[in-house]
Amino acid sequence: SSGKESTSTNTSKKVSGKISIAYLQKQGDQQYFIDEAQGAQAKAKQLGDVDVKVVNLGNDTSKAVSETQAAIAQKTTGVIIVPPDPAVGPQIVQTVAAAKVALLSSDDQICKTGTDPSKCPKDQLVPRVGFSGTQMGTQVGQRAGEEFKKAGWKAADTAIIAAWKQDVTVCTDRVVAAQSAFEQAAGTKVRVVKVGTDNTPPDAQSKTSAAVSGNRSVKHWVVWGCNDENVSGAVNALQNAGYKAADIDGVGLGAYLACKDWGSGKQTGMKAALFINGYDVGGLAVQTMVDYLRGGKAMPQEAFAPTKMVDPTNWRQSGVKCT
Amino acid sequence: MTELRAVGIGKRFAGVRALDDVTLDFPGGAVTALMGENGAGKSTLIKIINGDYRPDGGQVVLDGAPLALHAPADARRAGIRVIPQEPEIVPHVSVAENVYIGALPRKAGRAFDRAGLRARVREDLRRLGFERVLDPDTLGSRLTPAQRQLVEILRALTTDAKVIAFDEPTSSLSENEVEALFALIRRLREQGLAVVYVSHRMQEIFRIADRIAVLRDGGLVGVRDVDRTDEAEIVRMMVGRDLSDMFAREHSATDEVVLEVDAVTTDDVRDVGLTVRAGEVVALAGLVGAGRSELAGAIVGDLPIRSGQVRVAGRPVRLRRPRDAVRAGMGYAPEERKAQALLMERSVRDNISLVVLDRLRRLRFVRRAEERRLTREYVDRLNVRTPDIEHEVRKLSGGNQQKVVLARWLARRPKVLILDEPTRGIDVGAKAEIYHLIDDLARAGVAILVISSELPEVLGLADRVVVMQNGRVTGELDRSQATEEAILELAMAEDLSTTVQEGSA
Amino acid sequence: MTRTTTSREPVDAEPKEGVPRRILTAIGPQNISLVAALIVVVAIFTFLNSGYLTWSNVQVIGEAATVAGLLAVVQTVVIICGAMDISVGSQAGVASVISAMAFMSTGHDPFLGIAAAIGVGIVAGLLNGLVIVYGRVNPVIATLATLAAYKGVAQLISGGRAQGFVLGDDLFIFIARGRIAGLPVQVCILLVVALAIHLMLKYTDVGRNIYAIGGNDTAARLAGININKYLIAVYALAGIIAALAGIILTARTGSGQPTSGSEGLELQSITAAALGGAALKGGKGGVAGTLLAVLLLGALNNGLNVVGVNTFWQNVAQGALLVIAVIIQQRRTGERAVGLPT
Amino acid sequence: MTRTTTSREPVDAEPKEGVPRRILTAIGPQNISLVAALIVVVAIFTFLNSGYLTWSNVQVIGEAATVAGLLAVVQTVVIICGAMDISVGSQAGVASVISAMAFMSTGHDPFLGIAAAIGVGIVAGLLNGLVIVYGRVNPVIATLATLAAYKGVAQLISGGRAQGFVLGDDLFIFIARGRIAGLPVQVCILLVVALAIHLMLKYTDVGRNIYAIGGNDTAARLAGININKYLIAVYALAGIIAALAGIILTARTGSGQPTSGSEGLELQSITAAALGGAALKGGKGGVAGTLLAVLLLGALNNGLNVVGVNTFWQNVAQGALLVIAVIIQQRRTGERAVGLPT
Ligand SMILES: Nc1ncnc2c1ncn2[C@@H]1O[C@H](COP(=O)(O)OP(=O)(O)OP(=O)(O)O)[C@@H](O)[C@H]1O
Ligand SMILES: Nc1ncnc2c1ncn2[C@@H]1O[C@H](COP(=O)(O)OP(=O)(O)OP(=O)(O)O)[C@@H](O)[C@H]1O
Ligand SMILES: [Mg+2]
Ligand SMILES: [Mg+2]
Repeated sequence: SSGKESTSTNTSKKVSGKISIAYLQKQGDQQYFIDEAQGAQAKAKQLGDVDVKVVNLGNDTSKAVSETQAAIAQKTTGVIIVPPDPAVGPQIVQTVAAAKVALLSSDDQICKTGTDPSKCPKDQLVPRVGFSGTQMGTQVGQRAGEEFKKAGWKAADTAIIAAWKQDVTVCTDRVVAAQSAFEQAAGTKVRVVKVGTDNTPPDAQSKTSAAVSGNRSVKHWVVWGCNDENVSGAVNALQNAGYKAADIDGVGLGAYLACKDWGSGKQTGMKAALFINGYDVGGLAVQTMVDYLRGGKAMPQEAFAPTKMVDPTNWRQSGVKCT
Repeated sequence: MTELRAVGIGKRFAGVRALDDVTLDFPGGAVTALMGENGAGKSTLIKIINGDYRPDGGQVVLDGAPLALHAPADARRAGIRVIPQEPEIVPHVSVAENVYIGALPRKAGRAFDRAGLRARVREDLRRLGFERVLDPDTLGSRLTPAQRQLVEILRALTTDAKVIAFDEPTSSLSENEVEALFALIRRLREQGLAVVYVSHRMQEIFRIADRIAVLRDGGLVGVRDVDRTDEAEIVRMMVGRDLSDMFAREHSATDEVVLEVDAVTTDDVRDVGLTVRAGEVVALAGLVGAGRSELAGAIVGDLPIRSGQVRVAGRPVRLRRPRDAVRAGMGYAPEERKAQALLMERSVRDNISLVVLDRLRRLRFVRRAEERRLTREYVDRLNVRTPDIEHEVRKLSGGNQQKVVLARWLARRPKVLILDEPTRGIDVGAKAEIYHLIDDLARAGVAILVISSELPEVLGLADRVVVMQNGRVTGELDRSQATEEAILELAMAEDLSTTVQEGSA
Repeated sequence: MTRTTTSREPVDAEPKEGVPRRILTAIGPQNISLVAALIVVVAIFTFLNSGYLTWSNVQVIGEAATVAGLLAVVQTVVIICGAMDISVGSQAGVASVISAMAFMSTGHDPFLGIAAAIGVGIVAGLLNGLVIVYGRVNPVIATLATLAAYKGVAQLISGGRAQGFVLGDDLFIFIARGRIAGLPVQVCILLVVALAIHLMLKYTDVGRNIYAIGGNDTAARLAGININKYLIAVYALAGIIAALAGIILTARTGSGQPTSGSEGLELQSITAAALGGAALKGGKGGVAGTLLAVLLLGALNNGLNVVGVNTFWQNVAQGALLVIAVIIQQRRTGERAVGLPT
Repeated sequence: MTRTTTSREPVDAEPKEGVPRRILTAIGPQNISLVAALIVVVAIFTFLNSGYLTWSNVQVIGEAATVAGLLAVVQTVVIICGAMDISVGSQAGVASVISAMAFMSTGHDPFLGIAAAIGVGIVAGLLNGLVIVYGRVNPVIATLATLAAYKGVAQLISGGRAQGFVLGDDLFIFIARGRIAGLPVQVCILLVVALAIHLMLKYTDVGRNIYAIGGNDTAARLAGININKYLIAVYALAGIIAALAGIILTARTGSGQPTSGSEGLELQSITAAALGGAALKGGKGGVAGTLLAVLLLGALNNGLNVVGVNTFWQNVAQGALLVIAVIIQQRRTGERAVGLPT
């Protein structure tokens, strides 16, 4: 065959009996996604007669395709995917459509007809549950800007460290959004030092250390990044380089590492972190999928789990779990 | 007729001048023997002819035209074939492919003609009378040293050559194979090829060569026609002095039995028993594949013994690994120095002190000064030709490498010394030195077992000769009874009915 | 580099030749145990989940293994030479990006996209070979360096983002989802490449010379084989096949991927080649064994997901099963346990 | 120097032993070019940014290189044996998690945490050694397998999450940020370990035997060295040092990291060892060269970030500089360009 069989879009026929869902996650060994997987499985248990299989895709788009195919071969009724890269979206959509399996994206958005969700017509977007990368970045940038203002630093002797894995597009989105939000909130432009990392704390730490060496004249630092790993590593580096906690304005993303600093009760440059609850997202995704399959309830175009900016004063009340 | 000329060849390596302005012709239809002490530059000259080394000065001229030799491929194209001193075997392919390496027969396109190749190699083997010692389908990694050398020799036949150079082709061959090889060389000579032949075995040279060229210290001493010279003159040219009393050994055996091998059976050796007394030299003779090396490997714990026992000084030794044998007081110089004994990229010092480190150490730290002293002592005693003891072993000539192996075990001063082909590739002068050393050791009460394929050596050295064939001991000869004929008879006991020497006709 | 071939391996008796023995030798004892391991793996997963041994799942296994399989096959050739190519994954990444970008910029011409990718693959491979042979850089170091460099190149030309969109094109769709006689096109490509390389290795003098070079390069050199030419050509071949893998990657994911999808492929390809019997010192190995190893690893991977084993256990299970498979394989040869195994 | 009794003088340039010459030989020609490369790198980056050659940045370089440096040093020993340990990174991950968890569960006793980590390191290393020697599994395959398996173990015991928080403890803070005579504690640990291993390799019979095993294992065996014991011990040593690296990782990041921070260390350690002059076929290499290579790579890495080069260019630059460094090094030896370089 030529592979071009017509791919009619989802027909919603109700499923009775057992529902099996494949939850395909990028970076499945990261803490956030581990939480998400647990949330999904807990929800499945709660709903009953639902089976969730979690698969780690790493950063591999090709694996995303084969695991989707494998899920279909296993007669899975629904696929929830956190794509390693939104560009693989159309391929996933077409693969799933050919088999008439329901599809929901989680965390990152995908488009049915193009590789870039941000340029996608609204009706071509696959239903999604999660957080908006841009929105998260905006919140982080805003809080950082507020802290900057509150500290009363001057733009001239301040610089921003933006640490992220530069070939992960969803990371880039967050960091870019943070910058414009910061400029809005702070009312001024501050120089950005971009630090390319592999999204792990040790790498963020050593790369930031080096970047700091190249910018010794800076007195105050604002820090953000793609996730808590980056921010925590960078803040650690600054503290090791002799900067006082008061001269660091770090805003994390995830809060699962920031909370460790806060838990120790010491002064830290980690001023706040956006708490995103993977557990809730996982549960919500499964719920949405099951509602659709069981009751034919259309999946909402976008469903956002709540995010909350937390800091040393309120993180415990907000439900941040710290290992 | 072909003529190969080396004109004004010079070659130096860091610290050593290997060849100095050597001009020499190798006429077609004649066998030119190249002789000289270890490190005289014979292999270097041959490697230059082969395009393997580039000379610092001079030229190689074939039939009047100078050759541009940048790689062995160029020499090959010009019709020069070299059988190197160390056989180079490809381990995971068959003997047949090893023989025709680089010139595999092809069918249409680039398809490789496996059946044709096998037929050709079988035919070659039959023609040379090697079919009983070499199977074309065996893998290279499973060959014994002798078989490896035969493969190298067979390679000489694969191309239409004008010049063939053999660098010590017989160093691990025994009489049968040597005969066949000589038949081959005579045939090549009749075809008008120029044959270059390097060997340290004096009798061989006088049997096969037409002319003898002698190198010393990288320079050409002279060229003699075989008919108009004798061994004494050649030796004088080689070493610059007369050598006498080569094989003069006095009986020094005592009654104290040191090594007892009792009904040992391994995978290739059946029910072998022998004893060696303190101060005695026992030679183990036999043809290629007789199982002598196998037996030695078993005695030193490197190959599993299926039944039987080995005792040293009356005490049974539990042989699980060579370490047990070393601990029990045995020393073993294996036959293949490069593969089995030497750390090619380490210094002479490292190589010699390897087995005495446990005596040289204090709190596990090696006493360096003592180590250097000991190494120097043995380098001097064995006359190892090296610029200094930190020189890498791979840069030494073949014979000097062999001396390093011997030095290692002499330094350990074992009760039992097992030497497998100890003079392989060693020049006459050094050979005499080694015989003296063996004699000295025996006198000092060491029990020595020598495995050798060179009959004069066996006869000269041994108090007793044990002959093996096909994994069994076929006889034992006392010094007084031992003659070449007697040994060969025992070595071929089972073969006598069948004729072996078709190739020598 | 002169290799000393150890003369007397402490090996036990030469196997006796009989008819069943002959068949065994034809498949090769190494491969037999891979087949056995494969059977065991399939049996276990089929028992645990009936959806495992279905034709559709077998196709999925095949398709998932194609990219790694192509690289493993060509890695086998490189390893037989006694070298290694760690940059194959990055080369595939560059080719993937180039194929998509060339496709887009030539007004959606798939052939030009593919040709451009292959051209780039040849250049990358040649560069590896030249650096190694004439720069005298150890193959591992050299290709580790180009692993980083080519990855950087892929990221630079793509800005780190997936490029283009090829799933509007019939040829790419055909590669991604087509079937030939019921077999996925990707798998067909893998089989064709594997067969071609197998034939080259076993039945042409080129292949035999490659074994000779890897087995003993001094012997090969003295025999007049132009080692340098062979090595550079083999690296160029690796570049071509890596480019092919990159093109398949583009078709599978729908766009040119600079890094995603091609990271970690170097270790996978080396693992498969080594598990399939290629000796890392060179001179030994074959396409059949490598393909079996690819299949075994693919079946294992897929099975663990089908059965729903958690990622962390998957790592443990994969490692443990790999070791057990090799131990069983080695035990059968009855080699004595002294020193490093080959 | 020994003079043979025969007439011939060793002609020509036996290098005259002068003081500069002595120093040169002591560093070794291989290392000389690393030093030269280092000087060039430092000069370039100092020119580009004055913050580069400051004491504080030098300390940063040292600290950033410590974990990889420890693994590279012990990898050198493994490589000298002719083997390889690809699982070092995973072992460090397991040790990191264990150190933090043991620390937490023993009521914040740092010594128990460290002891537990080292204990686990020994076990992991021994397991590697046993699988290789008695399971007859090729070292690369075996440690590739345990790379996956140990990673899985680290993830399983930690649930994939960073564990504990150790930066409330004085000892861990000391490791993370302390100074001894102005030198970061981490760097001191690296130097002590490197010195100990250097002494072992060069001045004890153990070290000499290790070189012998890697140089020619048949010769070593026949010389009465218990190869198996040595190999297993070397893998155990690798486990211990990897555990030490894991503990430092814990101190640096403040919590036990199952995978993050330890991935990719295997390639880094092999690269450094090979660049430092260790031959992958065994028998050659040394701690000094490896440390220089670690420093060179660290200085390069740091410099690219100090100057603010974007990640993509960093990959290209790293690859290119690595190749250039080795080419220069090799050109100096004047080896003829035939076949594979060692
Ligand atoms: N690659 C090398 N590097 C340094 N020195 C070398 C090298 N090859 C040979 N030599 C030196 O050149 C000299 C001549 O060596 P060559 O191998 O030609 O001797 P030979 O006459 O063949 O001796 P033998 O009878 O022992 O084989 C020796 O002193 C040797 O140490
Ligand atoms: N690695 C091996 N694999 C298979 N067979 C072997 C191996 N090594 C030796 N053999 C066989 O063992 C037998 C005895 O060989 P061994 O080397 O002991 O003979 P030898 O008398 O020392 O003769 P040589 O002069 O060839 O060394 C031969 O038949 C040989 O084919
Ligand atoms: Mg010689
Ligand atoms: Mg023998």
